[in-house]
Amino acid sequence: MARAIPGGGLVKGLGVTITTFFKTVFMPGKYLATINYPVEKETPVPRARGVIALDQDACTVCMLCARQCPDWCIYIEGHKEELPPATPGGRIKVRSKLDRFDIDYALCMYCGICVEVCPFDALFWTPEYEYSEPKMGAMLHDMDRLQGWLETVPDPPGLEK
Amino acid sequence: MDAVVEIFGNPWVSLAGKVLLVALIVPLSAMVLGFAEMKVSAKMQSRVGPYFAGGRWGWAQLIADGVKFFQKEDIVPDDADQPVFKAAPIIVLMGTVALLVVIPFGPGLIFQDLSVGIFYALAISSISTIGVLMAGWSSANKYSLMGGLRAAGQLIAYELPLVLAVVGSVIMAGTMSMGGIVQAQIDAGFPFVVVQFIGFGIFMVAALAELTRIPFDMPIAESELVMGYVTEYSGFRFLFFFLAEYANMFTMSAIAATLFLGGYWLPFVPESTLDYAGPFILIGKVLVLTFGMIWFRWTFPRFREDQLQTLAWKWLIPLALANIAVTAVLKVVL
Amino acid sequence: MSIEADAVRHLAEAQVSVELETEDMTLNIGPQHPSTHGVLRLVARVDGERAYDVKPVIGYMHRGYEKLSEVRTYPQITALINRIDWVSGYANEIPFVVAAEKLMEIEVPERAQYIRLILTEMARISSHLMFLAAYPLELGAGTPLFFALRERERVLDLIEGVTGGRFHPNFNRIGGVKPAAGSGSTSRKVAQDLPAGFLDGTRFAMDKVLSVCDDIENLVAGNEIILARTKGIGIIPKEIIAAYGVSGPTMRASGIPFDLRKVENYLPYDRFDFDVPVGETGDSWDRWWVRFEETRQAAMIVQQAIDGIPPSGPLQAKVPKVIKVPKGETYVRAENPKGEMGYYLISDGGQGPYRLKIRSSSFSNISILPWILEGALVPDIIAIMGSLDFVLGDVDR
Amino acid sequence: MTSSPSEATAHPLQEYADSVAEVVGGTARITFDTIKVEVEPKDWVEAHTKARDDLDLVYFSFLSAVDWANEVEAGDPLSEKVEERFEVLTTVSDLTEGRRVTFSTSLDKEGASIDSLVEVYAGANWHEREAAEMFGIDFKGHPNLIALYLPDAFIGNPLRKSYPLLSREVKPWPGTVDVESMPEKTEPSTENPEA
Repeated sequence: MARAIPGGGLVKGLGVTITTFFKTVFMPGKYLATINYPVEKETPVPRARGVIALDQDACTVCMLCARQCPDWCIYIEGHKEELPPATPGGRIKVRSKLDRFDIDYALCMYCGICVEVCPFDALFWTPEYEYSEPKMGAMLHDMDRLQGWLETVPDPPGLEK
Repeated sequence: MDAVVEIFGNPWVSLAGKVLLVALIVPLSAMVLGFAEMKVSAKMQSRVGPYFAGGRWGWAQLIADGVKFFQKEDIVPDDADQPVFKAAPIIVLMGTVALLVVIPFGPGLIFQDLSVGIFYALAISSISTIGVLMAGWSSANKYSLMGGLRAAGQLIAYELPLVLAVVGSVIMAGTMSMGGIVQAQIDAGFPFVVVQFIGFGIFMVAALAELTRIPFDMPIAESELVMGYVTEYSGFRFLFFFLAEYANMFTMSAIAATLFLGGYWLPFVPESTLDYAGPFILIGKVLVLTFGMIWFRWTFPRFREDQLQTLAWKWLIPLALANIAVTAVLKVVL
Repeated sequence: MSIEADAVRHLAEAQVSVELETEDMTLNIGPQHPSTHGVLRLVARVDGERAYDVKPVIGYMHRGYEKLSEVRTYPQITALINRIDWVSGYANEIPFVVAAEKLMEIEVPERAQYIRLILTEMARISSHLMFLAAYPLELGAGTPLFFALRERERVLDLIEGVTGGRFHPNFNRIGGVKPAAGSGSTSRKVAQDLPAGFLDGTRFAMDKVLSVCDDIENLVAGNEIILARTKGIGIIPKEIIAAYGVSGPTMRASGIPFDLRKVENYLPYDRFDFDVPVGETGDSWDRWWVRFEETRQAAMIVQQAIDGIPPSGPLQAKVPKVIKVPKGETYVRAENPKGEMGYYLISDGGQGPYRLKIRSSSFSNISILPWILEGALVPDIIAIMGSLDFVLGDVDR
Repeated sequence: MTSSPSEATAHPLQEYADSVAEVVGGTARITFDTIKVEVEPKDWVEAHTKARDDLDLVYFSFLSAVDWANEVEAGDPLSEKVEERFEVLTTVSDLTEGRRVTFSTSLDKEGASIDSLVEVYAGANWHEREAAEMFGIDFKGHPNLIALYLPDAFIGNPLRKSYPLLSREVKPWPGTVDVESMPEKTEPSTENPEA
């Protein structure tokens, strides 16, 4: 960093900005770093932890997720019900039915522990992110809303060889 | 055409027209330059810049901003010195408006060609200093006070190089009338910057300091003083400061263009067309100069207050004095 | 030591002889101020533009992580602690999991170690780029901010692609890295190995980081105004550095060639070839330059690690499903982007620690503020504070 | 407290640990690659001065404390009874080879107080303020022992084990199994023991 000419550093700096200016003006495709957000959207990576989707049919109300949640933001209620036997005269099956499955996203810290501990593959991450609300209370997603996220669950990415 | 001339020949109509024009140029130039600043800085930083308001390119961004400012609550702090606080933005804007009066947009296209035009311009431009100091003092905010004091120190320090830088051109033209200086350049056949490049450089540096733009934006210095003397302003009073800043950019560039770059005249453009082409030529030059200012702003960091004073007193003023001496000697000799 | 400090302070005070009758003013900088990096508050007595008796007031972001970790299990704590220094979230997790692994006496598989190292260095790059972005902004230059953030975005995207989180990866597990998303046994169980295209994407991003370093060098390093603002401003002598426990790039800027990556073996840094940049005088400029140079070195480490990563292998050592850490205590520290980050972990054999002392770098780094800001000009306060590169989450914990 | 099994075959740090203990006058042991030197409270400042001057451990890493308590309000209790005390910990290190030593001393809970290290390591200032407000330990000779994090009106010492974590008290644990059993059968709901 020898100071050859006084002001040389300033001129160098001006060179950097003007080069970027022309690059961005004439080759926006290559050099533009931002996008027109509500018009264009970036696609998040498949693993992105955006929002949690719930598969109600897979859930067995085992409460593992609610217990492991560090923030205590999952609320689950359920009841037991009898299923008619699959074959006539067969055994009556008893299974747990979900009554309530709420995730309070105002509390959630997106750690992913619930998804990880679920032994029945009822919870999934999806990269959806546009669910901000003007009111804090509306951040509590009920089981139907969580079920709705299920169709946005992407296929897992391929792995590096 | 004759009818138009006749209507504008009426002194009252012409006065009303002039007032209207000045009142239009201030917000218009502020809007154009403010928008240019947003877009140019965005491109220098590989960003899109404003794009939403008005659909294409976000051209209505500044209009939307203006509307927003008017909708905002006009907050005056309880402890503020109320009349001074309220008057400050108006005084700052007033200086800007008054400056426009002496800028020649074409041969004869000048609101008032004073015989001491450039003297008047430099004197009026100091008025905004008072407004800034008033704003800083009356806000009852320590950051505003520091910003106001910095502004006062800086604007006074840079008044001198600004005046001295101009003297070279005035000596060459032999007149202080703005129109006369342009005419002198037309007669000489070259813009004065060819000889007065030192004066031009000093003028631009001092103008940046007068405008409190980076690298001399210590009075505002948002990372140090939050927003300096405008910290406590909101709504349309803030808008006045905003308008003044960008309109000042326009007038300062216009003065520089007039004094050093030949004003409304361009070599090889026939003089007969200057009546119509003049304003466009001047505005073109202004745009080039303001682009430079924007370019500087988005490349450089800011000085420290004491470094700025050093620059003014140890470098710019001696340099300007030397420039005057050389110009004067050459004028006599040649 | 503190007598010397006092002497220097009085010397600085003596240089300004107050001849005019002036009145001191108490200036309250923060907690909401554009360049206090969050919610730091400084109460200073200013005489004109010169500040004396600067008292930092912290605690506006105190979240009590040490208490919270006493009621949490080990997997829950990793999710918590990457919020300490959120600019380099991933790097915070490393010393903690290494401490737990030490108590459990687990050997981490090679590939997991490499992934940890790559992501840690990426976190370092993202943190340093944040500094390279923010520091010129505090001095008034807006453009380097966007240049640095542009490339940081690429790095964050890569981190997100692997871990799912840009800032809070929560990707480390005791015994390795996160092996799978979902512990379900059905077909939708997803391995969390590196996603396809990661290695190429990383190579590209590192080239970009190195090239933006050149841009920043042209834009900032030669700039006379920046040099005038930072050279000789905020000099920290070596003795002060050691006594206050200032660590990381701030320490190295003062001429102490001490890098925990070279002396502690928490990750296999000994396999890579990298330099530890060291400053000369310990002024703000040296702190800028050390971080700038470290960014380049980190990019080179990532490039070497990408080439040397074992092609396949397990991501996690064998650990029980419910993690219980045996009784014992240990201190593990690591070279985080901001300095020494350490955890003193005391376990009682349960699912969570009995006590977890979090030694964060910014806390010690800014405890030097009252000393260093004595007699500084208000613009220099900003220049010095910015050069210390702290994050309030890391200070308050 | 278990120690690393590698200790049986002379830990590589053992020699250094013994030399440290000899200089500062305490007992050294190695717990999982961490040298821990226990000193008497009265030797606290002297031990650190010696460590700084004679052993070149100039770099002050941290100071903190541990509340060894048999009854806890937050978190899991200890598996076996311990002597009720505060343990004050510091870690210091050199700046060449990365050797680090953790000093430890035990204080009675009643009126816990110890000499301040500020004169030895200036950086201990904030760490002692933190320990003072979090544990209620008095650091004698500290120049400015006021609250660092907590608001002025705060009552209590949050990191003591007797201090409850309110966020876990005001809200019921949502992990309680809340599955209604079949009406005709009486099936006790399985309460989680942790709750």
